[in-house]
Amino acid sequence: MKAVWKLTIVLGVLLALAVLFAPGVAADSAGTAAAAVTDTMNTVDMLWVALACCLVFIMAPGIALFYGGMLRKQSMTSCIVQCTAAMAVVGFVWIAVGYSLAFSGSGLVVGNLSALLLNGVSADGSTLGYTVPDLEFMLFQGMFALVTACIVLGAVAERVRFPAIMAFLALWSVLVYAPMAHMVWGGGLLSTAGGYLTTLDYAGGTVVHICSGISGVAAAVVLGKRSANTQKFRSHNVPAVFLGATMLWVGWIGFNGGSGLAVNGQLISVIAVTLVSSFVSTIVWSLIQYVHVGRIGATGICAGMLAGLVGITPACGYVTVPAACIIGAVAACVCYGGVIFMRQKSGVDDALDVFGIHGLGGVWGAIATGIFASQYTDTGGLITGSTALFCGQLAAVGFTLVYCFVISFIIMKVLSKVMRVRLSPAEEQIGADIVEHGEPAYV
Amino acid sequence: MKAVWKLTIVLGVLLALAVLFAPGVAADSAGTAAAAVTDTMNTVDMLWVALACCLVFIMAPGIALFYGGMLRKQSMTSCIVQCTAAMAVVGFVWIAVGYSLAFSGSGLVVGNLSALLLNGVSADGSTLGYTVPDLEFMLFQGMFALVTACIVLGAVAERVRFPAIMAFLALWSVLVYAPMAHMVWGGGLLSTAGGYLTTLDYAGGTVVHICSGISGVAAAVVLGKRSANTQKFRSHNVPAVFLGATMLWVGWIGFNGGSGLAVNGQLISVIAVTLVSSFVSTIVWSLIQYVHVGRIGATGICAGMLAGLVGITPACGYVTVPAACIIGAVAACVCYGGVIFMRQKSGVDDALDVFGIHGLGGVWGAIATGIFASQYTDTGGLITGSTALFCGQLAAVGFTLVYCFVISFIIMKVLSKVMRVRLSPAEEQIGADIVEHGEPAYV
Amino acid sequence: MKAVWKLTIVLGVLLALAVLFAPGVAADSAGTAAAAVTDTMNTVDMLWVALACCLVFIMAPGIALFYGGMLRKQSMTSCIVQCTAAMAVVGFVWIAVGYSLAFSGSGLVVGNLSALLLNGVSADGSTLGYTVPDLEFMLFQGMFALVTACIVLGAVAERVRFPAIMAFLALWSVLVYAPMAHMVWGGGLLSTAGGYLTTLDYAGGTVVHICSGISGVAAAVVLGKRSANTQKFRSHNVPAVFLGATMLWVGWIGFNGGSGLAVNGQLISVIAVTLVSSFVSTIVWSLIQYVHVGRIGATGICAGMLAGLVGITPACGYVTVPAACIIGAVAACVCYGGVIFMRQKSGVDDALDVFGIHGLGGVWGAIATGIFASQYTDTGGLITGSTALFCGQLAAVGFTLVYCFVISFIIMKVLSKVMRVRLSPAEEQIGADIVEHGEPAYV
Amino acid sequence: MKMIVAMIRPEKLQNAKDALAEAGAPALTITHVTGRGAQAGMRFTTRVGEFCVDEIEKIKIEAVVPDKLVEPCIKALRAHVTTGHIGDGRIFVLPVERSICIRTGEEGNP
Amino acid sequence: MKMIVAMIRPEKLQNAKDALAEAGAPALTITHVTGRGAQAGMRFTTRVGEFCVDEIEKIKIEAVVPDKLVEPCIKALRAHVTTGHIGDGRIFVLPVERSICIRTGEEGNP
Amino acid sequence: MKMIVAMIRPEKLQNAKDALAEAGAPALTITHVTGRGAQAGMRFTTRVGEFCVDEIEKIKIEAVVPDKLVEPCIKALRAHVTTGHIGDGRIFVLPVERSICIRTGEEGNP
Ligand SMILES: Nc1ncnc2c1ncn2[C@@H]1O[C@H](COP(=O)(O)OP(=O)(O)O)[C@@H](O)[C@H]1O
Ligand SMILES: Nc1ncnc2c1ncn2[C@@H]1O[C@H](COP(=O)(O)OP(=O)(O)O)[C@@H](O)[C@H]1O
Ligand SMILES: Nc1ncnc2c1ncn2[C@@H]1O[C@H](COP(=O)(O)OP(=O)(O)O)[C@@H](O)[C@H]1O
Repeated sequence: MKAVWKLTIVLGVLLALAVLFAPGVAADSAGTAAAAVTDTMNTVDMLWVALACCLVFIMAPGIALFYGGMLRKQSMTSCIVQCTAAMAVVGFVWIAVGYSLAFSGSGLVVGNLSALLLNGVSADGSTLGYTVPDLEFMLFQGMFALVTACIVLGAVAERVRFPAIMAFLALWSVLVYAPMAHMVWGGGLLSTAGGYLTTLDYAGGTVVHICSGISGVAAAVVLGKRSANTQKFRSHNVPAVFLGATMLWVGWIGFNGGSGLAVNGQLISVIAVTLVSSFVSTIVWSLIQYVHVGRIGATGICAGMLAGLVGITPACGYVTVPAACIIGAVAACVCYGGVIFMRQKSGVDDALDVFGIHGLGGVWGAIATGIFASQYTDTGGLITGSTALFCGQLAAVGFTLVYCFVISFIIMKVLSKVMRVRLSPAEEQIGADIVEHGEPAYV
Repeated sequence: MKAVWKLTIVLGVLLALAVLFAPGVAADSAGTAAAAVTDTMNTVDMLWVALACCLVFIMAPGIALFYGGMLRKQSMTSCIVQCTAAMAVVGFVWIAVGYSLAFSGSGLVVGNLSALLLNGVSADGSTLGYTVPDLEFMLFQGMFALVTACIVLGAVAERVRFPAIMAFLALWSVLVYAPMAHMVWGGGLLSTAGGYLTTLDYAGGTVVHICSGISGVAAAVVLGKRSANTQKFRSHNVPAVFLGATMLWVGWIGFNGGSGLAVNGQLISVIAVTLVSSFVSTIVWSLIQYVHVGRIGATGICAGMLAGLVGITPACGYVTVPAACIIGAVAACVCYGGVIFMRQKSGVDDALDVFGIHGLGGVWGAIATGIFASQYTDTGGLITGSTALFCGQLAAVGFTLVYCFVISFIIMKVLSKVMRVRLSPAEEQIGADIVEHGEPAYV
Repeated sequence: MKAVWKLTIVLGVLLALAVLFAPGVAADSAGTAAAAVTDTMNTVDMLWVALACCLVFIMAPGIALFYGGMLRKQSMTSCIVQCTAAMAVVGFVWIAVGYSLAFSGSGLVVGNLSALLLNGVSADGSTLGYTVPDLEFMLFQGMFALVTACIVLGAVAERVRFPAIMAFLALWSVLVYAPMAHMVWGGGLLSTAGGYLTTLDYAGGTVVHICSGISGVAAAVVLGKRSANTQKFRSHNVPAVFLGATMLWVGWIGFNGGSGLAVNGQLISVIAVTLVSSFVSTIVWSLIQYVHVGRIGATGICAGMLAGLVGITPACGYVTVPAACIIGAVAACVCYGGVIFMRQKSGVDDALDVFGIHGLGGVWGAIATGIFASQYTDTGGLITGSTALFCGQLAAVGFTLVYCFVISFIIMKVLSKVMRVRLSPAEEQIGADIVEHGEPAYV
Repeated sequence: MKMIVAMIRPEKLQNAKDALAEAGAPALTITHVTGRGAQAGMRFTTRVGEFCVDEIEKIKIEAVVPDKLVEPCIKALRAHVTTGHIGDGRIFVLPVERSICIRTGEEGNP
Repeated sequence: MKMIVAMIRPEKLQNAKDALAEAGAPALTITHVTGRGAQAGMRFTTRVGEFCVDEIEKIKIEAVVPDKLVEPCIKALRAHVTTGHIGDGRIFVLPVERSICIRTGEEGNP
Repeated sequence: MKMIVAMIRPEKLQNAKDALAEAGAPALTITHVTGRGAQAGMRFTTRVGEFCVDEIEKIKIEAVVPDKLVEPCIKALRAHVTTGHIGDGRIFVLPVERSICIRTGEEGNP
C-alpha cells in the first residue's frame, strides 16, 4: 500500500510538471500532416548524422563496459549504473538547458537561454547554416555531451558516491561542458569564428578529451585516493574491457566522421586517418610495452588503440594519412608515458587513466593539429609554414586545462560541503555494487 | 558411419525440396545484368531502411543477453538458443508465409497468400506506394516479427521446453503476429485505412509491445509457474543485462526511426522524442526506485530506460519533445507499478516482466498517442481537441489484448495436449542449459 | 628512469620516421578549404560504403569474442590480443602495401607498388570507375583483409606464439591475401575481367572464406596439434560466443551488402538472400544436430547460422530467395559434416573449425554460385543452362585451395626455422593468457 | 572445536545463514561447489537415450564451532534447509585442533 | 569415516569421478581451486627475465567415505588421474567424526 | 601432519603466499570464498534504513604441513596478512592422517 501511495505522489508531481509543459506540448507544428524539409536540407547528410548519433551513442555503454571491466568485480554494477544514469541525466540536462547555452546566441563563454527545452529548435530546417536540421545537430552534439560525461566517471571510480557524481555531472554539464562547446564550436572565445584565436578542433580534442581528462582529475583530487588495497586489483573482466574498447573504436568513426555533418570526400579522409592513427598507435604502444615490461596485455593494447583515436580527434579533418601515422605513433608514446606518470608520480588516483589517455592524448592532438593541419582548411599548421594556428592551439589547450580544472574543482568542493561525496573505507572495501546499488554484478 | 547416413538422408530431403523450389529459383529477373530501381524509389530512404533493419536486427540478440543475464546462470544457454532459433524460425516463417498474410490483399484480419515465399515481392519497386522496394519493406517488417517473438520468450523463460516454444512461436507468428501486423499496418481492422477505427501506431505499440506482452502472459498461464526456488534467484550477469539493454536502446532508434521508411524532418523528430522519453523515464524510474527501496540497481535502471522506449513507440512520430517528457515519465510510473503488481499480485509467473514492461508500457503508449498526437498527422489526440483518435486507440488496445491473449492461449493449450510443453521440477532445478542443450554457459 | 630512456629512444626513432614521411605529410591537397567531390561520386553510395565499413569492422572483434568464448578461459586474453593486434598490423600493412598490390596495376597475380602508403589514393574521385572514391574503396577492402586475418587465428588458437602469428599474418597479408584480392577483384587471374576464367565472387567466397580456411589449416599443420588435454575443454563463455556470432551476423549485412558499393535493388536482394540463407541453415543445422546428438547447443546453432552466411557470400549478389534457401540448407549439411570430418578424421587440429566452416562453406558457396547465379549478372549458373561459370568456379576454387595452402605453409615453415612458433606443452597447459600476455581474462 | 561442513541447495543459503546465526554460530565460510550424492546423479532422457547429470550446483558451508554448539547447529540447519526431496545435502563434522584470530592472535575461541 | 581430499588436474575430473564411482564411493563434492605444489610454481622466461606462475588451476575433490573404502579410493584415483608429469596433484585423508543426511537425519553412513 | 586453513583478505593473497613459502611450506591450495565473522557482517545505512552485508569475499588457503611447521606458518601468516582492522580473518588447524603424492604414490611427506 505504501508503495502505491508513493507512486501516486510521484505521479502527481509529474502531472503538475505536465501542466507546466503544456503550452509547448502541441506547439511545434501541430496539424502538419506531411514532413517537408526545407530546400537547404540534404537528406544524405541528415541520414549520416542520424547514424553518427547511433555510433556515438554506443560509445557511452562502451565506456561502461571498458571501465567496469578494469575495476574490481565489486564495482561493475556501480560503473554500469553510473554510466546509464549519466546518460539519462546529462542527456536530459543537455536537452533542457545545455544545448541552448552552447549553441544559441553569441556570448564569449556561453550563449543564452532562448532554446530552453528545445524551444524553437526545428526538425525541418537549420538556423546555423548546416545541411541538417537544428534538432539533429542538437542530438549529435548531445551525444558528445553524454560521452564526455561518461569518460569523467573513470577518474573517480570505486570511491565516489552515486548521488554525488550525478549531482556533479548535472552541474558540470551546464558549467563546464556547455561553455566549452560554446567556446569552441558555438562561436565563442576559443573559436576562429569568435575572432580571438585561430584554432581548429574537428571532433572535440579540447571539448571532449582535454575537458573530460582534466575535469576527472579535479574531481579525483577533491575526493582523494582509493585505499591502497582497492588500487591493487587487476581487471576483473577482460572480455568486457575489450568489448567496450571496440564499441569505442567503431563509435569513433561516427564521432570523428559525423563532426563534418556531411557526406563528402573529407568524411572519407576522416575515417581513413582515424583508423590509420589507431592502427599505428596500437602497434607503437605494443612495442613500447613489450620493450618496457616484456609482454603485451589486453588492457594495454586497448589503451594503445584509444590513444591513437584520442590523438587524431581534433586533427582528423585536416591531416593526411602519413601525418596520421605520426600523430598516432606519438600519441602512443605520450599516453604510455602519461599513464605511468599519473600512476607513479602524480599523487592523484586517476583510477582508470582518464587524464593519462584522454587528457594528455587530447593535448597532443591539439598540438598536432597545430603542426600537421594541411587540407580541407584555410589555416594550415606549422608544416604549411604558418604559426598562427599552432599558437592558437597552445592557447586553447592552456585555457581549457585551467578553465575545466578550476570549475570542476569548485563544483566537487562545494558538493563535498553539502553532501557526503565519497564512500567510507568500509564501504569501499565491500564495493559500491552492494553498498550503493544492492546488486552484485555476478552470482 | 551412422551420422554419415543420417546426413545423406537429410541431404536427400533437401534436394527433394530443392526440386520443389526449382521453378522460382531462377525466375525473378534472370539475366538482368544491371540493377535499375524504378523512378519512385529513393536511394536515401532505401539506405536508411536497410540500416534500420540492421539496428532492429541487433535488438533480437540484445534481448537474449538482456533476458539471459537476468536469469539463473543455468538458463543462459537456453535463453541464447531460444532467441537464435526463434530468429531463424520466425524469420523463415515470415518470409515463407507471414509477410504474405500481413501485407498482401485487404482482408479484415489477414491478407492472402499471393506472396508466399516472397513470390512477386520485388527488390526494385514498390506496390505499396513507398519509396523503398517491397522486398526491403518485407525485411524491415520481418525484423519486427523477430523482435516481437524474442520478447515473448521472456515470459516463459526457465520452464518451457525448447521444442514447445519453437512450435508455439512458429504458429504464433502466423496466427497472432501476422494478423496483428495486417490489422494495424496492412489496412485491416485496426487501421485508419481500414475505415473502422481512427488509430495511430507509429512503430508498433500494439503490434509489438502489447501483443508480445499479452501473448507471453497467455503462454505463461498455460505453463504455470516456475518453482519457488528458481524464482528466488537474482540476475546472474549484470554486464550481459546492460549490454543487451543498450543493444535495445540503440536498436530502438532504427525501430522507431525506420518505421517512417523515409529520411525527413519527422525522422529527426522521432529520434529526438525517442531518446528524450527514455532519458526521462530512466530518471523517473530511478527516483521511484530510490524512494521505494532506497537504492537504484542496474536491472532497475535498465528497465526504466526500456519503459520509456516502449511508452514512446506508438506515439513517436506524432508528438513534441515536451509531450515525450510526459510520456516517458508516466511510462516509468506505469511500468514500475506494473512490474510490482505482476510479481506480487497477479499470480502469473511472468518471469522477466514482459507484461509489466511491454504490455502495460504499450497500453500507456497507445493511450498517450491518443492524448498527445499533434504533429505529422491529420488526426490529433485529445490535446488538439479531438476525441476520435483517443477512442480509437482505446478500442485498438482492448481488441489487441483480447485477440492476442485468446489465440496465444489456445495455441499453447493445444500444444500442451500434443507434446510435453514444460520442464519437470527436476529438470528445472538442473536448468535447461544442461537438460535441453547439453551446454552450460560458463565453465 | 630506464623506462623513460627507452621511451625517448622510441620517440626518436619515430621522429626520424616522421622526417621520412614528411614529403607526403602535407602533399595531398594542401590548402583546399572546401571538400568537393567529383561529379561521378554518389554521396548515397559513399555513405553506404562508409557504414558497411563500420559493419565489417565490428566483425573482427566479433571473431575475437566468438573464438575466445569457445576456448579454455586461459586463452581468452590471448585471443583478444591476437585479434586486436592482427587488426592493427594487417590494417597497417594493407594501407602501406597491400592495397597497392591488390588494386594498382594489372598483373596476373599481383598489381604494382604505385599506391604505397596510399600515395595518390584520392578521397574525392575514383580511378576504378566506382561511384565511391578510391580511398573509401581502399577502406572497405581493408576491412575484408582484417576480418580474413582474424578468421585464420581460429585454426591455430591456444598454441601459436604471439610474435609468430603476428609475423605470419603480416607476411600472409602481403603474400596470400593481397594476391588473392588482386586475382579475384583486381582484374587478375581468377576474374572474368582477367579474361582467363568466367567466375563470380560477390563478397569473397574465395578471397575471404576459402583463403582463410585453408591458410589456417596450413598453419595448423606446421604447428601441430594442441595437447589432448587442451583439446578436451568445452566453450568457457557461451554468451561471448553468442555475442561474437551476432556481431558477425549483423556485420555480414555490410560485408555482403557493401560489396556492391552501391545502394540499389541488388543491395536489397543481397540483404534478403543473406538473411534467408542464414535462417535456413540455422534451422537445418539444428535439425541435423538434433537427429545426430539429440540436442541443440548454443555453439552449434551459432555455427549453423555462420555456415549459411559463409555459403551465400559469393552468390549473394546473383541468386533468388528460393535459391538462397537451398544454398543455406546445403551449407549447413556440408559444414556439419566438414566439422565432424576435420575433428575426427583429418588429423589436423583446426582448433575452432575454421576449415570446416569457412573453408568448406566457401567451397560450397563458390560451387553454388556456379549453379544458381541467375540475376544481376550476364553469366548465369547451371540453372540458366550455361556451364562456363560452373567450370570457372571449380577452377577458381581449386586454384585458391592450392595457392593459399602452399604459400601459407611455406610462410609458417620458414618462420618456424627462424623463431619459436609454438608454445611448449607446459606453457600451453598454463595458457597463453598468463604466459604470453601476463593478464588472465577473469579474476 | 569442530568444523561443520554442510553441502546444501544454493537456494537455501539464506535460510542456513539465519539458522546458524540463531543457533549462536554466525561465523562461517561459503564456497560454490558442485557435487553428486549417493545416487550418483540425476537421470534424464533425450531423443538419443538416457543421460546422467552428475554435477549439481551446491553451496558448501564451513563453520567452526565449539563442541557444545555442534548439535544445535546441526539441528538448526536441518530444520531450515530440508525440502524433503533428494538433493538436500549432507553435513559432516570434522575435528579442529586450533583456531586463531589473525588480527589479535587470540586462540581457542572459534 | 574419512574425508578424501584430492587436488587433481581439471582435465582429469571425469576420470576421477568414474574411478571413485567404481570404487564404490560415488558421492563427492567438487571445487574449482588454484594451487601450487612443492616446486613452488612453474618458471617461464620472457624478454625481460624469468617469471614464475605460482597459481595453477586445479580441481579439488572431497569425498567422505567409510574407513574401509579409503585405500580402494586412493588406488582408483591414482590409477586414473596420473599423467606422470609434475602437477598431477596430491591426496589428503582427514578424519571425519560424523556424517548426517540432511533430508532424513540419518547418521553414520557417509 | 596438519592442514592449515586460513581465511584472509583477497588483497593479501600474495603476501600470504610469500609468507608461507618463506616459512618452508610453499605448497598450498587457494579457493575464492565468501564469509562472515563473529560480528555477523557489516552494517550500512541507506535511505530506507540499515542493512547488513553478511557475505564478504575472502580467500581460503589450505596448506598441509608437517607438525613442526604449523607454528612457523601461523606466525608467518599473521605477520604478513594483518591489517589490524576487523575482517582480517582466522586460521584453523585440522588434523590430516595421510598425504599421498598422486604421481609417485609416495606417502607421508605433505
Ligand atoms: N560422501 C560425500 N562426500 C562428499 N560430498 C558429499 C557426499 N555426499 C554428499 N555430498 C555432497 O552433498 C550434495 C548433496 O548430496 P545428496 O543430498 O546426497 O545428493 P543426492 O540427492 O544427489 O544424492 C552432493 O551434491 C555433494 O556435493
Ligand atoms: N601441501 C599441500 N597443501 C595443500 N595443497 C597442496 C599441497 N601440495 C599440493 N597441493 C595442491 O595440489 C596441487 C598439485 O600439487 P603438485 O602435483 O605437487 O604440484 P606441482 O607439480 O606443481 O608440485 C597444487 O596445485 C595444490 O593445489
Ligand atoms: N568460525 C568460523 N568458521 C568458518 N569460517 C570463519 C569462522 N570465523 C571466521 N571465518 C571466516 O573468516 C573470515 C573473516 O573472519 P573475521 O576476521 O572474524 O571477520 P569479521 O571481521 O567480519 O568478523 C570470514 O569472512 C569467514 O569466511
